[in-house]
Amino acid sequence: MQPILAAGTIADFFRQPGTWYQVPDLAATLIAAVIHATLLIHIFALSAFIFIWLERKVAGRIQDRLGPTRVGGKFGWLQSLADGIKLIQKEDLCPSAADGMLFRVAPYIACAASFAAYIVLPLSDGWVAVDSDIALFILLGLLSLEVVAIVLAGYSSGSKWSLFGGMREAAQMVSYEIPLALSALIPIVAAGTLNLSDIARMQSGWLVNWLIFQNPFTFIAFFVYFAVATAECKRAPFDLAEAESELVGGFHTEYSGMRWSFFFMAEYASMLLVSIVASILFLGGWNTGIGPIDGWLDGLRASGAASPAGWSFGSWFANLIGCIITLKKGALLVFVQIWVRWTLPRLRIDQVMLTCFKYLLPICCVLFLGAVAWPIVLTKAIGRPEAIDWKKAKISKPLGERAHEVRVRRKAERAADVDAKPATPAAFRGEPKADRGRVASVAREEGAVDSSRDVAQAEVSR
Amino acid sequence: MAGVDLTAYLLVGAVLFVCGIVCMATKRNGIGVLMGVELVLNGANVNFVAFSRYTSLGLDGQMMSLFVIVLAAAEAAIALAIALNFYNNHQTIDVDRGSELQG
Amino acid sequence: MNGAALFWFFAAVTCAGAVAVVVSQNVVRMAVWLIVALGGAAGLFFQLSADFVGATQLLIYVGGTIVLLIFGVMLTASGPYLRIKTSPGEGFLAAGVGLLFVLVLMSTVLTIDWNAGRLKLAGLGKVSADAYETALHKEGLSESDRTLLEQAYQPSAKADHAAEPAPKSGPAVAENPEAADSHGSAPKPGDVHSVPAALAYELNPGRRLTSAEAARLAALFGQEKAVVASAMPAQGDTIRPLGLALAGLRPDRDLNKVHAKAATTPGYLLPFEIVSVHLLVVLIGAAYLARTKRRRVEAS
Amino acid sequence: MNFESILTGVMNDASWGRSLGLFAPELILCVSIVALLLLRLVNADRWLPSYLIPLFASLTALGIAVYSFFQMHGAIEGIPTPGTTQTMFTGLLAYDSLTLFLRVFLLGFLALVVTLTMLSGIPDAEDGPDFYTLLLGSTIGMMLMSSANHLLILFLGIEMTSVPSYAMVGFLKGRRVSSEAAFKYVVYGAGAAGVMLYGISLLGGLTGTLEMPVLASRLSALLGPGGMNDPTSRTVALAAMMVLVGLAFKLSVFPFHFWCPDAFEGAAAEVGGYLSVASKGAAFALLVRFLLAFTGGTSVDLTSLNLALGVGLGVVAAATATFGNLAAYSQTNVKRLLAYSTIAHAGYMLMGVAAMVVLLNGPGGVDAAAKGEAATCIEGLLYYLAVYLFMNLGAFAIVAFIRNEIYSEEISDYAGLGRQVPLLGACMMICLFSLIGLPPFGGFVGKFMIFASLFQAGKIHMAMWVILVIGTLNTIFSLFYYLRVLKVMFLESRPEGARRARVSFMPSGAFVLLVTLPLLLLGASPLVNSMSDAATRVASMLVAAVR
Repeated sequence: MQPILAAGTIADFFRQPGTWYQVPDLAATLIAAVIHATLLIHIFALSAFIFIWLERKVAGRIQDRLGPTRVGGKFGWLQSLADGIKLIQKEDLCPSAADGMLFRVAPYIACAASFAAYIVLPLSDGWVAVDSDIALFILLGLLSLEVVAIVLAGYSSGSKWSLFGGMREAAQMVSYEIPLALSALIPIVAAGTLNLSDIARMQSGWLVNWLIFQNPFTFIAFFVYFAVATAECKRAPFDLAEAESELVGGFHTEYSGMRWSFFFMAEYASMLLVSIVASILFLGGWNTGIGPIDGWLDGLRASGAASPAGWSFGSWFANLIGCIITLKKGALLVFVQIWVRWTLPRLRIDQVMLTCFKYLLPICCVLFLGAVAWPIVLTKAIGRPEAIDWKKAKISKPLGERAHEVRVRRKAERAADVDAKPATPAAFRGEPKADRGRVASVAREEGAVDSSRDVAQAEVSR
Repeated sequence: MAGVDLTAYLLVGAVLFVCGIVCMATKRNGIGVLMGVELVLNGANVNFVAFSRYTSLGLDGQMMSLFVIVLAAAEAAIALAIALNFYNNHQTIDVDRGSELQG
Repeated sequence: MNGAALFWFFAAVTCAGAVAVVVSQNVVRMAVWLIVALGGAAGLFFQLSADFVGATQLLIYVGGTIVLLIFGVMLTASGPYLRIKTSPGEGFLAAGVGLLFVLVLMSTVLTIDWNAGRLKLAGLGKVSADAYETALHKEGLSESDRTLLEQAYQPSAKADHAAEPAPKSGPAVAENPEAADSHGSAPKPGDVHSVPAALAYELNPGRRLTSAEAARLAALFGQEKAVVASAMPAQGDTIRPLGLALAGLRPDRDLNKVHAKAATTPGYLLPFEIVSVHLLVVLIGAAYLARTKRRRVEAS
Repeated sequence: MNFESILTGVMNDASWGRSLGLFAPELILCVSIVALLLLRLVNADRWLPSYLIPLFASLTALGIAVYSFFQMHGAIEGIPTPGTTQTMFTGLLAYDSLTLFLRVFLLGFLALVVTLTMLSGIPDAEDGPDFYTLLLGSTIGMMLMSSANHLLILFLGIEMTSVPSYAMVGFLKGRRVSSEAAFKYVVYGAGAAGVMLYGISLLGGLTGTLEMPVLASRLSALLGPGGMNDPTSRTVALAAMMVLVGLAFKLSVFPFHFWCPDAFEGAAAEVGGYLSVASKGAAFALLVRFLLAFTGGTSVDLTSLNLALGVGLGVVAAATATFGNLAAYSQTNVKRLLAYSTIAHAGYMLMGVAAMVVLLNGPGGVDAAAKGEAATCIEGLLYYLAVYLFMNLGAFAIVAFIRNEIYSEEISDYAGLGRQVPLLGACMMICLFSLIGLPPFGGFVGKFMIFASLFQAGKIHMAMWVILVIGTLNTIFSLFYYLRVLKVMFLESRPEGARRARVSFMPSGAFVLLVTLPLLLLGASPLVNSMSDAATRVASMLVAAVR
């Protein structure tokens, strides 16, 4: 399936020769980039909008209060909007002791870092800005840039509270990156790819296909990942950087107005980000976990891919549902993070580091070794790499088989992509899109398709 | 990629290299000098990756740059530890300020 | 076109960051500009379809090493904002040194005709008259190809290389694995010397070749593969090739050749493993230097 | 051919017989590093002296290295054949006689240094594991350097050697001079490594390969007849120069020597002794390998470039020796004096390398005669290295033992020590005489070999004769400052109230004697012949591989 929202496709649309909306190459790329950024910014900003409200509401309920009730109806729906308007109105202060330029630029770096990570995040099958083979790696890399902003904010504020917060944050985030990457690696060991879309595709089918249920190690890894991700987003109980009871507000003590709120948007956005990643890595991504429904949705998507235009309303609808499911799963995990925040007390900084290096890191290493050894040991012992024979139980297929299907499909897509590259995509020339049809048919065959040449041969022999 | 060829990338690498050398030569702050080193290493890395794309160096170039990134991180770790040690003993990080060893 | 625009954007960011690092007087700002420069370099890596290297640069360099440097700055800053004052004299000196280096690099690296170099490595730096004529009079040769051939090559002016011992030049060409394995209409090692020196053709140093022209020339002589040896996937996706290269399999070269010459295709498993030992040693060393000296119990 | 068979082929290459087994000494060191770390996990460092593991590891590895050295040289009698050069790990490392020679050299030296630190007690019981981890890590890097067959290993080896040694220089972290020395060392060292890497990138890009054995042939194919008007030639020269800058830094050669006195004065004498010998040896092996990789191409342009390179190296060597000796004259600190003497000796050894390059790139091409003469140069270099190991380590060991007694390293404080501790005084005298290059000691033989090869090289390029003269003058000049130390030690009397030095024979005196005796043996005994024989074999095998 061609990524329908991928920048390449929109850019190609505007590049078609002989149409009234044809624009130069560069402009087409820019337009596509703007469209994508706009779409993503909505997720980015709206999530913050909703989660801030949710946070207040949940906090209220946990503390036996009502939380916001007035603005925008019964549940205070628009409380975040009111907050936002208030923050915009506030004076933009910059302390005289601060390093002005760095002080001003730090919130933007924080925002940009966590926003940039959304580039490679698939929300549904093909709904991804950049469908990279190393999506998870890039995502972790971009996420790690946020720490720079925090450190700069802490340093440039010219206040000791901020400096303390910044230093703590740097130590904490850099340390927690290691178990974060390791625990994310455990489902990767099972799946054999870093491509997030492929990982999610592999989990289509019944609930048992989700990677969290793949083996005991991925099951534990999910909880480790969740804990580490919470720390990486500097959320309670790991929110040492802002610890308001000891550091006043940590790195953002001196900030006010919109700049202050940028830090929060970045925080909530990365909360959602790590939650969606968790849902893709462990919880099936955009798949429902109910075999027939997933099969039906996959069929709809495939039919769209097979159609001449490369997409159909059916496939779009299936993807919309997928997108909603992904976001729901992410939101659920964010809710748990909020819940944890208002339940658990904050750790001390030494306890935070102790947790990381003495517990989480060894646990991750053991899990990693276990995840590698598990299929090998099982194959030696019972002759198949999985504990339960899903095929015999007629529920599902083993992961290896699913991974192979996904790989075959991806290869066929690539081959079609290479074939279609020199000319303008057929979809916009109004010709029957042979490539796409072929892709679907080849993918259905699950044959050993090895290169573009083989795809072509398969086509000829038919 | 019309108009952009190997030379353009090498130019960027050269700029990074020259800036790094000048940085190393002029900064007296030890950590500033280390930043110059990072620039030089990156100049070489840009070269490597560009060569890996445009010449028969192939993947060797990318491999090399990966190792360089890792080695640079190791070097920075030791350098920082030594700089902290120096600061603890001298209360400064100025390379020229250390004047007990001369002759 | 897009590639070019993005390249110039990233190149400008990188260079501006690098220059700002040099000019900056405040250490923390230097670090920020360094982040800009290295981030721009990561963008260039993505442009070069080395996505894994780019992501590594972001994760380890920008997110790790620089944070470490900033950390160091913060721990060692004596004043609130450490400023390094450079005297004008030093500034001029630095500018002079920089200019000198730029001039050196301008006269060497940046003036090389890299595409001609690739042709030379493929054994096409000097072709026999036979091969040249065959290529020139090939059927269906387009006008542009003919002009290219005529402009890129000139009759060899130097006669003295005939005096060179003949068997020596042979291995030099045959050494090149890409050139040695293609038995097309390529110049056989002996060809160069079997004809009188004046009848060989060599690359015209006055004519700089573009990548496309070099590839075209190689194709005309039947050695396309040698020049376009680096078959990097255009869209990145270098993780599998890199993983294979770790073991010594080189998908960017011809797979069938790998096995026969296993000893000459470097795999990177050893450096990968040995670097881990190095990192262990370095971490122990850094931890030793950074912690305060433990006092013995007896001493207190 | 399918994927699986290719994979099997690649995996076979890393198998025990082809690579891992040959790599056993390095593996032993790696394992001992991990063991040092794990023992701390179970608190074994409380009761187990930390030097035991490195000592055991280095002796075991030394045993293996010596065995394989004799195995390789026992197998071939007379003139070695070029085919005997082998590579490990898909061609990344060379497994030839030079690798084995340097292994024996480095591991033997490591064992001696570990013994020295055990006796002088410079890392105390608390810091022992840290110190030995750094020492072993650095040695692994040196062994990689000495067997590098690929530009990545060249860079990796240098980094693996330098980075732990930065930390070792700063190991006495409470001392101001120590931290200052380490800081300067790391800043300059990192810069040199960066410049070298840029040079490597240019070389790799030009030739399309990072494998050193094919560099020469690729460059021959690449270089035109334009000489320095051709930008490619200029770039090759620039790249080679940048790589040589990195190596020159490790060798503390003249314009890049400035870190050396500071680092040696700030570091403990044991660390100074280690760095001065081991890193020199490995760096010279690497330098020889790198320069040999450049030699043997067919292009006239490359040959003239190499010739210029050789003469340039000779000039730098002469400048280094002169500078080292001149600067040593005014020193008051023994370690600093020895540091400048180290610089001067690097100059002498570099003269041998320069002579080799000149001889291999003469007008006659690389024929058998040129190879024979070049082999003599390498032989001289190796002999010199072997002698240098003992004389320098001896001197530094004596400095360390005396420091433990009188708490000083100033020359003036050494007054009368020669009579107070006659054993150390006598050994110091032998070491210093050998460093000067006086006849009955090993230093003379090594220096003589190098000067002889310089004389041969002079027949190809006159400049080498000038360098020979400068070298001889330097030897005479160095007499003065070495003798000054001896004069203070023996002719002046110990001042009233000065700390009395008591060095017992066991074990310190015995160790010093153990290190000093080989100087006599290598200077005037049948051992000279067998040593020179071994060096000849190594050298001729190495040179025979040049095409």
